[in-house]
Amino acid sequence: MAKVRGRGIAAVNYPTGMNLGGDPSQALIFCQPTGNFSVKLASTDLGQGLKTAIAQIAAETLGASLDTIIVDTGDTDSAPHCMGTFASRGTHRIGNAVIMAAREARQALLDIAAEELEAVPEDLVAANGEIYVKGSPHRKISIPEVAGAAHFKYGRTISGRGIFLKPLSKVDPETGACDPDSTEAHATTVADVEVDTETGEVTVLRLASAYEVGQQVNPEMVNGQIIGGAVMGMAHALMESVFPYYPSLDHHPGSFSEYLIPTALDVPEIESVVLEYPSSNGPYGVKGVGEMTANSPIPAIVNAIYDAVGVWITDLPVTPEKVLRALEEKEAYGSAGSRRNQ
Amino acid sequence: MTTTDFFIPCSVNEAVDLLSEHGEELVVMGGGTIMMYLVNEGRLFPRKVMSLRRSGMDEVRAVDGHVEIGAGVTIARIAQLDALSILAQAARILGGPAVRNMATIGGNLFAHAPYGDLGVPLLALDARIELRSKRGQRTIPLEQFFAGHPGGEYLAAELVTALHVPLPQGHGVYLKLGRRHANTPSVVAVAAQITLDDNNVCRAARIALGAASPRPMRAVRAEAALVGERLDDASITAAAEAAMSESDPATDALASAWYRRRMAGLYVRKALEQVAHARSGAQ
Amino acid sequence: MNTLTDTLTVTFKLNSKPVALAVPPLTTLRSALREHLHLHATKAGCGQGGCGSCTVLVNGEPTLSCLLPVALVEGQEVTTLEGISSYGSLHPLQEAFYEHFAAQCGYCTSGMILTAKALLERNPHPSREEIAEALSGNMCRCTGYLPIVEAIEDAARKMEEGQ
Amino acid sequence: MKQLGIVGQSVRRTDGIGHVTGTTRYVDDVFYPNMLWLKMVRSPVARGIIHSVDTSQAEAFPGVAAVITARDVPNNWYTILGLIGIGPNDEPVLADSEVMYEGEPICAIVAESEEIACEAASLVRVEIEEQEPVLDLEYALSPQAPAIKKWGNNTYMYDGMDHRQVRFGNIEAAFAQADHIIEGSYQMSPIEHVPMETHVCVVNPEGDGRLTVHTNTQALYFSLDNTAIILKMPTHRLHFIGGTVGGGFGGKVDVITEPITCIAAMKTGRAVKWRWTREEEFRRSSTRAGAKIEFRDAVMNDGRIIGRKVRSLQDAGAYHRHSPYGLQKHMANVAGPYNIPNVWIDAYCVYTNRQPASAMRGFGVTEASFAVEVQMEKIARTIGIDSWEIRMVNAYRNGQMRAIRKVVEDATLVETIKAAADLVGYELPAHLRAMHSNDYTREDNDQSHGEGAPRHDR
Repeated sequence: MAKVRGRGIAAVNYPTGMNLGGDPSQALIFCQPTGNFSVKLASTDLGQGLKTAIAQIAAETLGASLDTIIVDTGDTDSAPHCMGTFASRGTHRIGNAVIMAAREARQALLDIAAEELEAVPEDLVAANGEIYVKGSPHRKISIPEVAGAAHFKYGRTISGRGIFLKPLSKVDPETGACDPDSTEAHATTVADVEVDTETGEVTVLRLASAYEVGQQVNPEMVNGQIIGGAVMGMAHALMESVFPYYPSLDHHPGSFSEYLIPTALDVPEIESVVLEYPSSNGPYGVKGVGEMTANSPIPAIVNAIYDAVGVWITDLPVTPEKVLRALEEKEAYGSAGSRRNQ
Repeated sequence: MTTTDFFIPCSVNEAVDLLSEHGEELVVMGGGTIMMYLVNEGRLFPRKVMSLRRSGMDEVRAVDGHVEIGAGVTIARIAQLDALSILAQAARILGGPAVRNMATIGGNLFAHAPYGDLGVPLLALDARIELRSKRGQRTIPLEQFFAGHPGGEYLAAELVTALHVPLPQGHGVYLKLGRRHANTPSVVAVAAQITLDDNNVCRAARIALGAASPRPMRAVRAEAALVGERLDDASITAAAEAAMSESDPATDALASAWYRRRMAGLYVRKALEQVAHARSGAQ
Repeated sequence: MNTLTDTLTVTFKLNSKPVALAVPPLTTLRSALREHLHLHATKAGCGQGGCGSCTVLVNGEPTLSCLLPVALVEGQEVTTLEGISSYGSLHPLQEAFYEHFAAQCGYCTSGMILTAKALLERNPHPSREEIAEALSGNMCRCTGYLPIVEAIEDAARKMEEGQ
Repeated sequence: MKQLGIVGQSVRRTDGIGHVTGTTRYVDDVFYPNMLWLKMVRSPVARGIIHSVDTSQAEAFPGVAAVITARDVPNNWYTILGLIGIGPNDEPVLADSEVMYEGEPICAIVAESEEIACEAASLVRVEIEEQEPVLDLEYALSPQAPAIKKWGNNTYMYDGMDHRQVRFGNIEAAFAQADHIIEGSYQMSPIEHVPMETHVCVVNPEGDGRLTVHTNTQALYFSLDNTAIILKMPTHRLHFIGGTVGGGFGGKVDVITEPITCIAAMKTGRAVKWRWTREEEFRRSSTRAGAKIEFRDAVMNDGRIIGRKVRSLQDAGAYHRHSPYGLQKHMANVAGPYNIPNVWIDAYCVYTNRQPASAMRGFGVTEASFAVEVQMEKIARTIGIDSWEIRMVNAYRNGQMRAIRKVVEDATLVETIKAAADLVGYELPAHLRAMHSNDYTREDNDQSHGEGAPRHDR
């Protein structure tokens, strides 16, 4: 009986935004008479928390308090175009569109506030639902007061339109030259595994990762992507296949007991650190994080298996059977490579 | 609606009458975890269904030297039967908690590999299965039930009503290999019930394998390799090799036949080493 | 004995209130809740008993409502997520799931919370291992489970302090 | 930079209370009175010619409201990527003459309940002459394989070429100069997204002639536009509602439920719901592509990779879906986040007779990162250099030119490597610790080009 431990690392990049561009998203913002802002989008929240992130970006740009931001999304009759939620583009593209719309709305807000405060708009600051004169914070007016005045005294709108588009580019068919991203996020994962040399089972003990994702909008939601992605990556590495005997179609799984994903008991120790190097073109320096987190654990685990038992399993998923066969082959024919017992 | 009749008999007699009246048209469900899946996926369209949930087969009784378990007893309750430790162990790691609350021991005997784990410890415990029909009641060894189903010994007009499990002698071990840490079908499951004399010689051995053939099976050649021998490395190796050679597993989405056969041998070895270890610890 | 043809009537206690409904014979508890009673917290994730999204409590025990014909809950007590708190308030488990970002897409959440509720009633101080074991029939593809396990730990602590 | 307020704060999710109380409304929670249910009849074989589809028994089954076949689809093509210039159309909405994968939709049953729809679907008789499926990627590329695509081969055609390519520097010169040539081959089988919520679509025909379409698509307007093309319907008649999805992971961008559900609603004049079963989700919905990726690397004794040649095959399955797009993203990333002066990549989008692949979290890059990073480790182990060092020596730096001719801007790979080493308590040697992503000077890079390599204008 032998359980052998090993460590592997992997360092990856991930592009933000739809490959080659050409993927616009729009946002409309209007202020209600009571000072709430309705953010109109046709975007989709898949569970990653887009609605929350967008509300934060809108509140930040408008200087409004978060609870006055109403993100109304998901209806083509009431909101302008959004290309969709994929390609780590949501927060980047929609966030940029929202900033543009929110700036326009904020300008309208400041223009009216300036008249009410008898100041010039350039001297005003909007923060936490209030507008005040730079240097004299006592000269202030609340956003609901400005909104009321805009509607009932001046007859003016407080609204904004925003769009973000990275123009469509082409691939040069001869050289492959292309512009395939808006920015790049990065990650390095260290995987510690234990390999049972009798059964070929691989247990992931720990996934420790460093991510660089630009400015985080909501660190807990980033963390949610990190943990969820780590577990999905581990499952890709060790468990999952639509065709277990690929390329054969045989034994095509159709249920949760044939196609296994991890249960709560299969989750390893997960640790992470997040670095923030704001991107030049993301909203407040954002980069996309959702997709990348599932990627680095996969090669890190495969490399850790090599570190443990000296076999390369280069055909995913790494089933116990593949490990056992590789170990037997190594035993029979010998093979180069280090082996570390712990 | 495609299902016209849903019978919920309140006694075994009623259930037996319904079965005899409607014959093969009647789909019988225990906990429903096998049948309702097929209905929901649009693969089974039963006209007539009978649930045994209220038919009173949910008692566990100790009767001179053995335990009688109603076919409708849930897996969750089986998990608490400390007197039948290998059966309880198998129940504790079968499916997830909600499945264990619903699925019954009787229904589990109809689940094919890589499911149907309870048959494995039941075979090792030499359980008998109680069958009822209009013609009366009889019990047959569980092995015979597995060998004969469908048709053969087990008749369509018969209802599985209970399991009769002798109180175990000697050392029992249940081990299961899956593809994840919980809620997993079996790559292979092994149950062993071994009686050793004072000289560490094996006086009786019952070894059963799960997912090593379409239905739970006894590893009779592995048993034969042990009985009359001292439980040592040589006899354990012989038993493990015998188990490998007599198993006839299938390839499925979780594991290949090659791997299952290898693991059947390894897990028989592990089980017997545990017996040897427990024995040396006890001495 | 009940012989039921075409539609059957079933009465049971749902979230502490008696309810009666007439449904086609093999209607599952899940369909009864979602399509007939329009309680939508209980989700249809697989219909196979594999994902746990449809978990409800029957007499306090986690049960897969997709596999249970509603006729079989006659006279029993069914609890859904709608039944564990009143409008405007949160059960400590709901509070903890909210605080710990334990719901991402939210589709598994109802089953997770009800499974956890049954666990804490049986075992008010579960270890992380025991929590994870209790959740082993409830699949989640978004969170990686750790926020859920942490939320349940936290709720257990708070429920004890509240007592 | 300006101090941020609410951005950067871990505020609670705005949809959190809805999720924990079960009041968040998903598409499956939409019910209309008198709503019908849809069930799809699918191909039992992976490849074959359809001789006949007999729906008479299903139509006669009590409770069936409509049966929909290819004849009912106004423009019977999935046009998904037609909108961004990817063509020609290759996938019918409902198969009428041939089937290309097991589970391909053939006809839809619309009935009073899900149960009735399921049973009626089982009564449809489809006569198919089975053909040998093409499954293996290398076989699909070989001259022996039957061409399963109308244009005569089994790959997507890019600008008249059967692959996408990168040509950067002089790869042969790099191999000539290399101290080591290290090869590796990596394979990944298809993977399912497994969101807890399966595909669901509910369509209600409104009195004004419009259709209200509730869908868990990841892209509402994209789905609307494609549905209009398939229905040959002016876009103003479609009203798409969604935005709240029970997990996507890229699996819900295929416009695979909306057109048929719309047709069912128009044909019956009633609301229709189509909810995929879990088995359909596993066996019929699109997957992450299978892949085979081969590397041949020119490596120097000090660990510098001076040349990388890649041959990559992506298994698109039976139809385009989003694969031809994803392959380009793959091509752009498959050399890895490393500064390699001579790169040669041939990447093929290959068709086989399995359920179509499409987008999934990490589209085109997950398999690239896997292959690249195992190959990096293999290089380190082969030439006897430290695993951290091999990556840090080669990691791309800001200002360098990537093989796809884009200057690196936001590189932080070196920083994440250093942070990961800190996290696990691994002490990097001083020369590695001193590295950072802005330590590149132009001269360094020029020297690393292979002999005879063309200089790139930066």
